[in-house]
Amino acid sequence: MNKIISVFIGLAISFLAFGSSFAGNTINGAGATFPYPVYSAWAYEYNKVSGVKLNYQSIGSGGGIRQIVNKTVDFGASDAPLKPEELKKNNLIQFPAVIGGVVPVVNIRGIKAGELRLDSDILSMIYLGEINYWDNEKIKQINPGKALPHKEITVVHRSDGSGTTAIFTDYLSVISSDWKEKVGAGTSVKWPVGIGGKGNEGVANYVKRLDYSIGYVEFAYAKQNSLAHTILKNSAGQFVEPSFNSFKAAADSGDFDPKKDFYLWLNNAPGKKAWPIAGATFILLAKEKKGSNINVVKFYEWAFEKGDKTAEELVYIPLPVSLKNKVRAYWKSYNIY
Amino acid sequence: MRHKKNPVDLIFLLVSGLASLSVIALIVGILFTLISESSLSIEKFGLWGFISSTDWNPVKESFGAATNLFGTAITTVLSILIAVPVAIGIAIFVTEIAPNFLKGPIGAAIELLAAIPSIIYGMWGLFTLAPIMANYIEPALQKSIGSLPLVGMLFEGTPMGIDLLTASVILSIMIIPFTASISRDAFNLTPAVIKESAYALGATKWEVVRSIVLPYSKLGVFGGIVLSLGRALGETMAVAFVLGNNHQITSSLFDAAATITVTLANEFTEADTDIYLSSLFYLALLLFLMSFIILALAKFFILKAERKYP
Amino acid sequence: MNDNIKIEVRRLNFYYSGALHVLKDISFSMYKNTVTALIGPSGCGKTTFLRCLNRMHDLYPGNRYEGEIWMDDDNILDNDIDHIGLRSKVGMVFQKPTPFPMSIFENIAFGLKLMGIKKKTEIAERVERALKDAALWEETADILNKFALSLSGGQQQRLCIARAIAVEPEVILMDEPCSALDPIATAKIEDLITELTKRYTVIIVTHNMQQAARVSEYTGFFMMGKLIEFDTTQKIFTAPSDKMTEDYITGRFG
Amino acid sequence: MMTIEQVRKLKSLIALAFCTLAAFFGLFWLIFILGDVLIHGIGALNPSLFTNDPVPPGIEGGGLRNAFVGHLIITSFATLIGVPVGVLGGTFLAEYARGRKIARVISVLSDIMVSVPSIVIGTFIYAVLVKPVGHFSGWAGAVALAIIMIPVVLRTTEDMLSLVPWTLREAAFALGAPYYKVIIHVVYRAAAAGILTGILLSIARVVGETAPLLFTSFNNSFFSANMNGPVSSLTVTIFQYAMGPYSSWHSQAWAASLMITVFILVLTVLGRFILRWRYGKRPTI
Repeated sequence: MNKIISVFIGLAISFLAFGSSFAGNTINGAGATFPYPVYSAWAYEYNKVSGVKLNYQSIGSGGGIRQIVNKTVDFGASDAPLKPEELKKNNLIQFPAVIGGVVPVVNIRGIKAGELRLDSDILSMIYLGEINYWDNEKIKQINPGKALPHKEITVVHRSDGSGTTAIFTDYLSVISSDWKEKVGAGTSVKWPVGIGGKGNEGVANYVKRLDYSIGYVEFAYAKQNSLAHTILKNSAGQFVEPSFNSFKAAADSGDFDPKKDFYLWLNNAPGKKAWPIAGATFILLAKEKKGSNINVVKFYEWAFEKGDKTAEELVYIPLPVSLKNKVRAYWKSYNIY
Repeated sequence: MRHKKNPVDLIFLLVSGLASLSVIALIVGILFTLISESSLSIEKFGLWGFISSTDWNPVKESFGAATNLFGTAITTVLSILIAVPVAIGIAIFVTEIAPNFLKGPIGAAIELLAAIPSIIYGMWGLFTLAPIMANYIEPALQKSIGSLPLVGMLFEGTPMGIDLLTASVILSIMIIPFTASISRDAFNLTPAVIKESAYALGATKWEVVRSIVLPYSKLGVFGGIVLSLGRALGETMAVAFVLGNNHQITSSLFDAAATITVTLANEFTEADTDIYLSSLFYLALLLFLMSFIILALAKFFILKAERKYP
Repeated sequence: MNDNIKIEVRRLNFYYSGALHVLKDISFSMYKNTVTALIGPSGCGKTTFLRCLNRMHDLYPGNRYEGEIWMDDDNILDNDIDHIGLRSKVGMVFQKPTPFPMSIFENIAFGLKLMGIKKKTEIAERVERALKDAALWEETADILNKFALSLSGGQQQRLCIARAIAVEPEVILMDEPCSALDPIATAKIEDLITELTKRYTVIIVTHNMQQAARVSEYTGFFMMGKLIEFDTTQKIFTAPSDKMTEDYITGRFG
Repeated sequence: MMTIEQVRKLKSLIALAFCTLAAFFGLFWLIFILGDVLIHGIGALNPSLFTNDPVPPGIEGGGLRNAFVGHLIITSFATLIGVPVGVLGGTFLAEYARGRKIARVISVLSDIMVSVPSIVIGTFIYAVLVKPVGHFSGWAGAVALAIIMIPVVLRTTEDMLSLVPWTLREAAFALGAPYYKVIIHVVYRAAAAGILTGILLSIARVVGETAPLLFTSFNNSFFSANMNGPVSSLTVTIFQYAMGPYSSWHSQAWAASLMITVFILVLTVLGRFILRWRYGKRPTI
């Protein structure tokens, strides 16, 4: 019995040593699921060249904000920018990392990607529960000749605090006063109808599995999972396809201002080719975590330098060079670059 | 030969005493931590205000537990309604009907069901059960009893498999083995002599079960059911995949809903404001209190049963 | 104190928790290197008395002694007596064999290790001697590492005796040591008891009157918590001075 | 017309048939679920699952080495914390406090704790071990699991020690052993098989837990054995992967489920086997 006890103690000690000896080059980040495909791809490549492990957990933008405010991670990521005063209150700084587009996706038998047209009115009415069937007159009107089934629409939204939701609901609030009044915008809102999927992943998964459903995801999720994306009418009245170019057109319309900590929404951007639901995704750092901030900034500097191709492959828009330089200056002003 | 208390003995006594007191410390610690973490929400919404409000609105920072309590109550009750008859049937089969060479294996197999972790149930529910529910079972239910008045209300809407019904079915599969195992233990408390004397009077097997075994073990079985209720109440992963995470109170079992556990699992790391997080802790506190009370009741019945028929 | 007296009991009263008065005013002496048998009907207090002699009752809360039990120069009922030291001086063999869940060798070595004997050779030596003294050596010499529970009931009981004598106590208490054994095993143990008196003082509780007559020099008859009569075995069995003793021995009750 | 006796017999037959059906209904689910996990899981098993770390969706290959190792570490630490506390606590109840009111109370409270929702434990640990420290950590996960283990181990230990005949202790006392030696050398040995079963079953219980890890050990897409930071676990990874849209994730989730299920079933069967072999009775937990 004594032997057993001593083996037990020995095991405990060796485990303790084991447990603490592996600390080192890890950066822990959490937040938005919107940029998860590109962040994880970057992290994978960055690990190969630098040995640094960037552990990014896509728990939703709300979570990213929460966890960086609580300092439980090295950086938070959010698609919903925080206002300068909120940043100040929580002693945070913020910069954009990449730009992407949110795309409504549908799962209707017989409708392929890019075949269904929608406009802002219809979208908000579907999500308000005012349009319940796919063969609704309004949908038929802008989709002449399409065979739309008389099937009930299954609405899929996010269950978690989400920047994608923030972008999407901000868009709906901008274009529909009804929406603004009844639901509003935010990382999580009180949804009138539908089921909630966890993360962009969860929404994509539900739309994939449920017939006659509609959801909204970052475009990379639609592409990677071959979900049927829709065509949307933009502010110029044009129907546009979600694509690198239409996202870029939206991105180009934005003027990010470092003095406002880059606070900006890109929704309903002007321009004939611009995709109407787009946004930058942001990185949040806690001012007092200077050591880890430098590591995080190193990673994003590498991504700015070497990561554009990867981002484009996944249909994200890399920041324009001018904006990258603004971000670098912003870093410098906090002595972390 | 004069007296000397062995110091090691004293240390062993103290250390083991502390170890066993840790259980009490944990319960008190959990209670206090949850109360203090949810104090913000308690102050803002109060007890009744929180329980009765159906609002779960992070934008307006207005939170209420009613939708979560609704989801928890419906899934729990429904799963118990499905599980209990099956579980009791299993227990009767294993104790009274099965030939001896089958008793062991079947009993063991059903108990193995209880060992499968809940996340496997959840995942299986999403990938395998939900499509079956959506394509076969739910449309069939809708067709057969969906048009009846009142009852029909329960089966309105599109069958999509991600809803209260599917979640309850998975939950019931999860608690069947648990309930069956406790019921079997309760049945086994019936003295063989009493059963034999009933047989000697010419009673059939079913009559013995109904009028001897069941009445004899009803306290224990009831305790087992309440215990299963407590289990179902706190189950997270089995329902998280297939409930649809929608904060609503609905009359249809084909609608998505949210339970306290699912809300915690989905939103806990993501709540961005203090009041949001505090409200989630408040939910956790309610869940802890509810399950504690229910489990204590269950324990009470089981102890009473054991004392009655030792 | 008479040199031949090993244990002297003076006006012993014993109460189980809840003030259940089970031993009433017991006084008598037990002599060195003799076997004293305690007989009496079930529930008469003889086992309770035996367990006073190694303070076994102190394991349970609420039990209370009154009076004195002198063993050599110590009153073992003193509050500051060391139970553990006392028990290593007073060995005990129980009604049913109580082999520990370990090998035959370890069973006997257990007590030796408790005494602080660390040297392997010494332990081995003393284990062998104890087994020989308990007349078990021939049967177990080749299987010392076998699990003790694999022995037969009689062997297990002799193992327990070996375990008790391995630590070289001064007194050995036996609580109906043969009640769970068959006649052949019983005979072996009885022979052993006689052998043991050469070195130890043995006190044995038994239900079996023939056994008491066979093995003991002195006999005490207990009834209703009282010591009715104490004398040489011969006297008790041939000419008891008390009517109750006579009734009991002749089988008229009990 | 049937005689009363025939009616009674028929009734009995029908009722018993329903019970039999119920039993096979239960068995059906077991076979269905296990079969499903087996079919999907075996199809997804490959060596890289154990040797590679995850790669981003879209890139070929990749495995769950980080999650396997992380899970092993978290569970081991949970066992190292939970088992000693549980065994000692059970010892106190069965030995020092035997028959006392405090033993009764703690025993009942432990029974309740066994079934307290594990997600509540997760929120509790987040409040006391994650938020104040400032980061998610493997330690927090291990402690959360340990808290779930303690009452299970404690109750089995108590039950198993109570089965050890009291005379065995007296025999050891009679040799002059102090109580702690009696417990360690005699009582523990006598109850070893039972305690071991309790430990096995408690490991089986926590190894499949997800909810308490969600907010404590969190998740890590890299290999990390640093218990001071987020550590990946199989169950949280299954949750993430199964909820995700990528089919490569789904198959890895099935494979991970298979491994966990097999592990737990082996532990459970082993535990029951030991108990049956040693005591000839079924466990009560």
